[in-house]
Amino acid sequence: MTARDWLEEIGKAILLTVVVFTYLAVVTAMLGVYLERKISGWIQARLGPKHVGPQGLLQTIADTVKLLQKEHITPRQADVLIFNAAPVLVAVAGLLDWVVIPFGRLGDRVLIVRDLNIGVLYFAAMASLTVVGILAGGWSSNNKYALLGGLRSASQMLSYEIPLAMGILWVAMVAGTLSTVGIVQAQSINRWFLFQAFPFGFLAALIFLAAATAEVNRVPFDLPEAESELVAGYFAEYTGMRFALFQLGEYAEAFAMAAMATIMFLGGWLEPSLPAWLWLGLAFVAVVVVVLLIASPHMDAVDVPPPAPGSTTESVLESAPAGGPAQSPDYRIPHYDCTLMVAIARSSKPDARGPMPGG
Amino acid sequence: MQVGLTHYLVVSTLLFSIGLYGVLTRRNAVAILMGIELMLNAVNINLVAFNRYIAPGAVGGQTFALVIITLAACEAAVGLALVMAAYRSLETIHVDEINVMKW
Amino acid sequence: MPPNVVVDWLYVGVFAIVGTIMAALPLAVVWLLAPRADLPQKTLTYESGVIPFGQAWAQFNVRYYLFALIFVVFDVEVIYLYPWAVVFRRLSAFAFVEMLIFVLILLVGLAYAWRKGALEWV
Amino acid sequence: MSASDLWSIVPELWLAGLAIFLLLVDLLTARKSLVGVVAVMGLLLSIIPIGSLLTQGARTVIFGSYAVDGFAVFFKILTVIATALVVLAAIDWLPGRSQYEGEFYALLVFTALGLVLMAASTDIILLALSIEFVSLTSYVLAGYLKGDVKSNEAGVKYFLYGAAASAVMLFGFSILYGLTGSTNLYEIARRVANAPLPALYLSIALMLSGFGFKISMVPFHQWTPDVYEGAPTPVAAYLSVASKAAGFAALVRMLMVVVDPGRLNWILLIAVLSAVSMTLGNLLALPQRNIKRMLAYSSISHAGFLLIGVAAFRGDFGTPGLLIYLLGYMFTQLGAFFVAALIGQQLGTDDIPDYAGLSRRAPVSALLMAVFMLSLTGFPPTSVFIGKFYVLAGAIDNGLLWLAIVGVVNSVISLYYYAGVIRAMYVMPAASTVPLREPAALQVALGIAGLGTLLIGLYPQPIIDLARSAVLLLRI
Amino acid sequence: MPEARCPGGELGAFIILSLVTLIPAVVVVTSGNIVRSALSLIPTFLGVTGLYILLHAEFVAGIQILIYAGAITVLILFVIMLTQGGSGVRIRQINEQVPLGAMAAVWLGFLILLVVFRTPWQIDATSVPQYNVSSVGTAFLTDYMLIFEVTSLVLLVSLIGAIIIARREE
Amino acid sequence: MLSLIIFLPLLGGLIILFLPKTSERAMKQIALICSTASLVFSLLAVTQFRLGGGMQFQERYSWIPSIAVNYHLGVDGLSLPLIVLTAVLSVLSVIYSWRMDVRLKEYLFLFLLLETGMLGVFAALDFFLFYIFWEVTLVPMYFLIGIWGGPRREYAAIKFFLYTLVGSLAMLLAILILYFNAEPHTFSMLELIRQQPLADAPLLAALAFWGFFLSFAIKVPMWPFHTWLPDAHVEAPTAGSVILAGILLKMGTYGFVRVSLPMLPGTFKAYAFFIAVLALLGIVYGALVAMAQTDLKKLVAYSSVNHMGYVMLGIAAAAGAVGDPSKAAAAATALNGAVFEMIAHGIITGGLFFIVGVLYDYRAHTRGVDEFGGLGARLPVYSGITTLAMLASLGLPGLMGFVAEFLVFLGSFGVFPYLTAVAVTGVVFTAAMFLWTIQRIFLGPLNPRWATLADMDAREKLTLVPLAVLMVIFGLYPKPLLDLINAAMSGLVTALR
Repeated sequence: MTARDWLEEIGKAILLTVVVFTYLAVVTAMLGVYLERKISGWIQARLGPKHVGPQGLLQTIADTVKLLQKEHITPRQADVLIFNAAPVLVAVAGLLDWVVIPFGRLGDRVLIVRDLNIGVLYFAAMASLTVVGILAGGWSSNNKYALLGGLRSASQMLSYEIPLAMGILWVAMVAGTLSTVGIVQAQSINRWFLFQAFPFGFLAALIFLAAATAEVNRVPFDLPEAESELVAGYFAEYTGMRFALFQLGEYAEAFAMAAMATIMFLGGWLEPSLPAWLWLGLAFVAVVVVVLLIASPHMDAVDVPPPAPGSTTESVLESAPAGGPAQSPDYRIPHYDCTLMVAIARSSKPDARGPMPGG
Repeated sequence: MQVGLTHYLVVSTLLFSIGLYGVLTRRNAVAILMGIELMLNAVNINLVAFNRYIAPGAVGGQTFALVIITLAACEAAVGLALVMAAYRSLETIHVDEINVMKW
Repeated sequence: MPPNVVVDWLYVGVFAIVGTIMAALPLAVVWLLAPRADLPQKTLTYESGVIPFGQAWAQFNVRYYLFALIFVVFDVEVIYLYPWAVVFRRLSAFAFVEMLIFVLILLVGLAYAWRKGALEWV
Repeated sequence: MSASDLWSIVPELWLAGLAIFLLLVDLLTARKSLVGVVAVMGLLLSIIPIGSLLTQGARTVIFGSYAVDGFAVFFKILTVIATALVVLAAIDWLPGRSQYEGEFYALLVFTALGLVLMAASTDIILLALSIEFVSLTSYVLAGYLKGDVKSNEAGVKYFLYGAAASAVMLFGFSILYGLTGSTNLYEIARRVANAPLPALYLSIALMLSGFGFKISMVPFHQWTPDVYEGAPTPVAAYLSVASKAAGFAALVRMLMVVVDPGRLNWILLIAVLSAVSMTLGNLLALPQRNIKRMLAYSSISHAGFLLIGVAAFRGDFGTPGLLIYLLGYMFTQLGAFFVAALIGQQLGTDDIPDYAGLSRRAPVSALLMAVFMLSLTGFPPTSVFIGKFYVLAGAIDNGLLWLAIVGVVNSVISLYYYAGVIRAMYVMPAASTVPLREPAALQVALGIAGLGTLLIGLYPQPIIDLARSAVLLLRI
Repeated sequence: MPEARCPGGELGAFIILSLVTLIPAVVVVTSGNIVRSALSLIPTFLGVTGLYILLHAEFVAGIQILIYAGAITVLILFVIMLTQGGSGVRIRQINEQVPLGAMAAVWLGFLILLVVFRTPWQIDATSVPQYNVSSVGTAFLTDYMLIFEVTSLVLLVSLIGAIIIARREE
Repeated sequence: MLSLIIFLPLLGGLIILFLPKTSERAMKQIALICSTASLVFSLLAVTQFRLGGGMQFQERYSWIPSIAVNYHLGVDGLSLPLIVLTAVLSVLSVIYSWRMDVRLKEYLFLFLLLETGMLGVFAALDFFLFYIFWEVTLVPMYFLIGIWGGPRREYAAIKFFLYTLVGSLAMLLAILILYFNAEPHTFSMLELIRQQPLADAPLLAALAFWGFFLSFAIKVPMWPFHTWLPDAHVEAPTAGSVILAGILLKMGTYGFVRVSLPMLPGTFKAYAFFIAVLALLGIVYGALVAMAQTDLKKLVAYSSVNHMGYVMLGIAAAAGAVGDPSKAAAAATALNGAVFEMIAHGIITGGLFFIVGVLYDYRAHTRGVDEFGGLGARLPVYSGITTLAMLASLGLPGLMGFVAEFLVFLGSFGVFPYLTAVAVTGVVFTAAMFLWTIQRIFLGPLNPRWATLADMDAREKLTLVPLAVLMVIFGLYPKPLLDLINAAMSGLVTALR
């Protein structure tokens, strides 16, 4: 290869990065958020977003624009550098997951950024990087709830990383390779790994899914974020775009997990009866639904009217009883302001808190 | 200019020295451990580089590197447990304050 | 082994660098665009509206450490499983027995951790 | 890899199985002393497979990564005996101090396994792994008493020193690998013959930090006093004999197999380190009041003596002397530590002045302690005398007369502080005359240690034969 | 297909990765903030990963991220956060022997460098590297099987030992 | 036979160790029986000893074959008298110690262990064994001084211990040098004498010689290595002092005669004059310092330095005559004198320490020479024996000391005439010192403090009278003893000629 070829490769890589990043930002995050809200609203007999655009389709875009304008509140005594780096790290880790995921097939070519030799190992490694970002974010906020949330999230993610790896390993074992493309191709020779060596295939898939769900802090594994107790966990202090980056990373990872499940257990793009892209898409959406929505964070939500516009912090300050929360050993907030807090947490999650110019 | 074995060895040596400096000058037990991790990384660079340039036909160096990574993890687990235990009774993780017995 | 290992990873590197830039960009934009009002309350640590007390860095349960530690050990175990998973079909049943012993030994550790209650979530 | 390979490592398999079995027993039973008893019995049973190896020829097994030779067998025997004695002592010592009694014995057996592996590894990866294996269990054992700040401190310090030393050592290993492109010791030995000297020197020097740490050789000795003082007494005893012995085993194997002294003269290096260790250890031991600390410094000095055996490797005296010394020292040092454990348990103090009048309060222990102290000084007819005799003979045989003289001078210096213990026990008036309880298992361990000390001193021929056969088999 | 070679590119990548490795490493050992030190380990480890890639050791690279960046650093962060180090307060992190330590480190580094440059390394340019995950796996299951099994014992004792030491008794 | 002599005391000691603490009487009886049995057997050996038969009663068993160590015992005219002397003094010491009540069990055990060690040193013909017995004597002596000694016992004990350990380890190195230069490697003393392994290696020979010299000279003690002696003697309990002066010091001179002289004759000859000068200094210094002492025990101790000087002078003279047939007769005489002096000093000084003990331990509790006076009338038996012993010590003709000193001077005059001439003047100092002492203690007005002192009781007499009798017998008729010694010494001198 000549230097020119190298430059070409680099150019291609940059291009692909932009494409994937945009795809993640637009499709997974925005669409995901929209769908999540809409479907959980439907499940809970609510309407969900509906004002902005047709059927509220543009709600997420509006939210993004809003988030872009939001003031970045950096808490007192927070470690600014780390405070900013943490969401970036999480987002980039989510992005890097997508390097090894084959999107489908175009003629003879597999649509994939790069088919790494150690594909699934790489995938697991990237997933483990997120933990650092979460810990860093939780710590740098200089907030004990954020720190505790970070520790809890991290602990949970660590705990489920091993089962996740076990699921991956089972597949690697059956396929005899770590490459994602190789895994898909192995399924063309055999069957879907879901049905391989019944019931181990099912078992592995189940373990993988459960672990993946936990890995991205979804219900019923949302304990660490414990909105009702820990005020949204490690990103309690995050506002605006930084918050959005965390969300982006989380969604990117969640979708990557779903894609990985499809690739490993459902034969990827290799369903003979349907066009590859269609099959891949359908299977993928099915898994996404399983991961994100059936076990949606809004399952247990009580519908609380949104608070009046204005600084939530200030309004709470006024209504809070004097004195701090009692120091209970497990750092739970005493019950008296629980309802209020749930309300704040709810409202602050999609909207973030802080002044909202123009409502 | 080709990238050769010596390049890697230089980097590893520098990393090793940096780690050693950390080990020698830090007073926080965890920070000392970090220095040690840097030193171990330097060793691993050495091993992998030697494997690549001296004995590319086998995987001895890589295997050694994997074992060292394993050992580093075990060391971290055990060592940090000891640090935590010491912290519980002495309320410090600074080695110059962990001196009930005279040094 | 394909010759393009480096090229493969070049993509990963570019992804990391460009991704970082793209992720950091909005932060910079926001820093330029977003309103700033220095209200002292705003930079106050957010504790459900209650005025923060004490230091944030209170020490938490050592149980977290136990989780992390068990994780590390088993994570290391997993790295030995990856190469095994790839080659075990090509090797004889002996490889399987070897891995069985390997895993069984670690299961003893797991049993131990479980008996000592190190696996219980708070 | 064949079935006979598997037979050759039956002792190791047995130890591994025993340790795991102990863990399981511990999980199932509430009577923790039972675990200890099982451990002792299992260790003693392991002598059978180890003994069966004695008759076999020297060879390497499992793709050349593991040696089965007299040298390895010798250290297997030593390790197993030391471990059994320490477990026996701990049965009486540990209860009430830690909640994790059963695990203690299991960890000791694991350590024994690591030591055995260390002495027999012929692959630098396996060597590094087993050294680290031993280190990890030792760190844990040193910091075992969680409520005790001294033990905490011992654990942390041991860990930090140990981890740093092993990192440096591993760097040395990596250079060795780079020079030869192999991890097998014999392969390395073949290829290192025309390796450039400076790199070889560097590699050896860096590796010495790891081995030096294990054998507490100056200048890698700083951890010794604190760890010995802080660690649970049986653990300190164990570290001072078994860990040291395995360190020497690895050092000797590495130096003798890999580096031809004709090409790289490490003899002088080792000799100088030996002299410095002896002298410094002794001088620092002089002002000590705490018995464990004193024994720690004295163990540094003994490391120096043992190094004479490494430096004087030519002829029939140096290396066998090292082995004999190690075995004799094992009994004596273990005995001394056991007495310290007993007194520490009964009186709650490790200070030598508090030993006053011990000859009246615990006559048997005091007598044995006196024997141990005299043995450590090198008085005949005790085990350490035979060892010292041998290494000094080796030094003279190798033309290292100056080193022998340094050794002799240090022996005299050491008498001063060893006699201090005897003086306290026999000469100083007792603060109280209440007889001390001398618990059974500890007494048995103590008795065996005393018996070993004297028997080796009086009739060393079997040990000498064993050591000689061990050395003859070393170079395949 | 011949190996991809672009000396300039490789050198550039090497330099970048070296800097990514070494500069944060300096931060690790000098920062007054212990958490920053710990987080600076991440780029160092990633840089080392990059070097492994340049050396064609993909599997080791993956493990490097998984274990060093994903596990060991997390463990270190946990401990820092669970102990006083988490306070982020800038307290003196260095002891009195900075000049001594610097001298020792520089001296040893210089010595090693000297040796590195003086030694005619026996470079084997003929063999083509053939390692990937499966060669490592095969090595572990055959030549290095004893090491493989001992590793599991090492992991076991670390697990048990660390639990014993870290566990808080009720 | 020899093993029996050596190990009977140890056997008794071990039995005592396992007796209950309360049965003190039984312990004493066992100690007495064992040491007496040892004495009886040694006398039996004397009766069976054939003059001129070389090494006799040899026992030789393989012990550590891989380094050619044997359990090898044997006696000749040099060691046999010393063994008998050891046995005699030990029995007497046990008798003397009958009243001991402090930590009796340990005392008797250590005492008997000490006896075994000393007997072993004199009987061992294998260097390894020799070294072990040599070291074994150190430990009990340390304890005897350290536990039952005087006020500064700890200091004295550790000083003794350290000094002698330096010596013995130096000896160990010297032994090893000899061992490695012998072909085949051997520890057998007889074999080494026969081989003369270092005859062609002067440097190594010198090293070995000085190693042995350091060891023996400290033990003797020669000036300037004597400083441990006064402390040890003064602080040791009476029986300890007796054994120390009577026998332990002889181990040093025995070593010179048994080891240095036959094994390294050339080297010894080269340094003989120097050593003779040291011996001379010891003679003069010992006498002068003794004169200045007011402490009776110290006085006797320094007189030992003086007397051992005579012994060393004799040995050095013999060494100086090596290789010179014309001086062989003188050498033999000197050696005979030296060995005879060893025996004589053992009996006389042993007796003197008992004498001091009798006064100090059970009566006056002070040793200040000036505090006494006029005791002669008050304690007639005591005074008589004391005077006899002191006269013997200063070399009054007709008593044992005279024979010894005379032979030494006679022999060494033939080799080092000038030195000997000076040494003879030392006798004058010695005489002056003892006479003055006798005068101060027994003559003059009686100090009223001592008006109630009782004379010696039966047990004390039993201790001292045999010694007094021996002094006289061998003073008047030294021939049997001299023949015994001469048989060995002339053989030695012949070999060295």
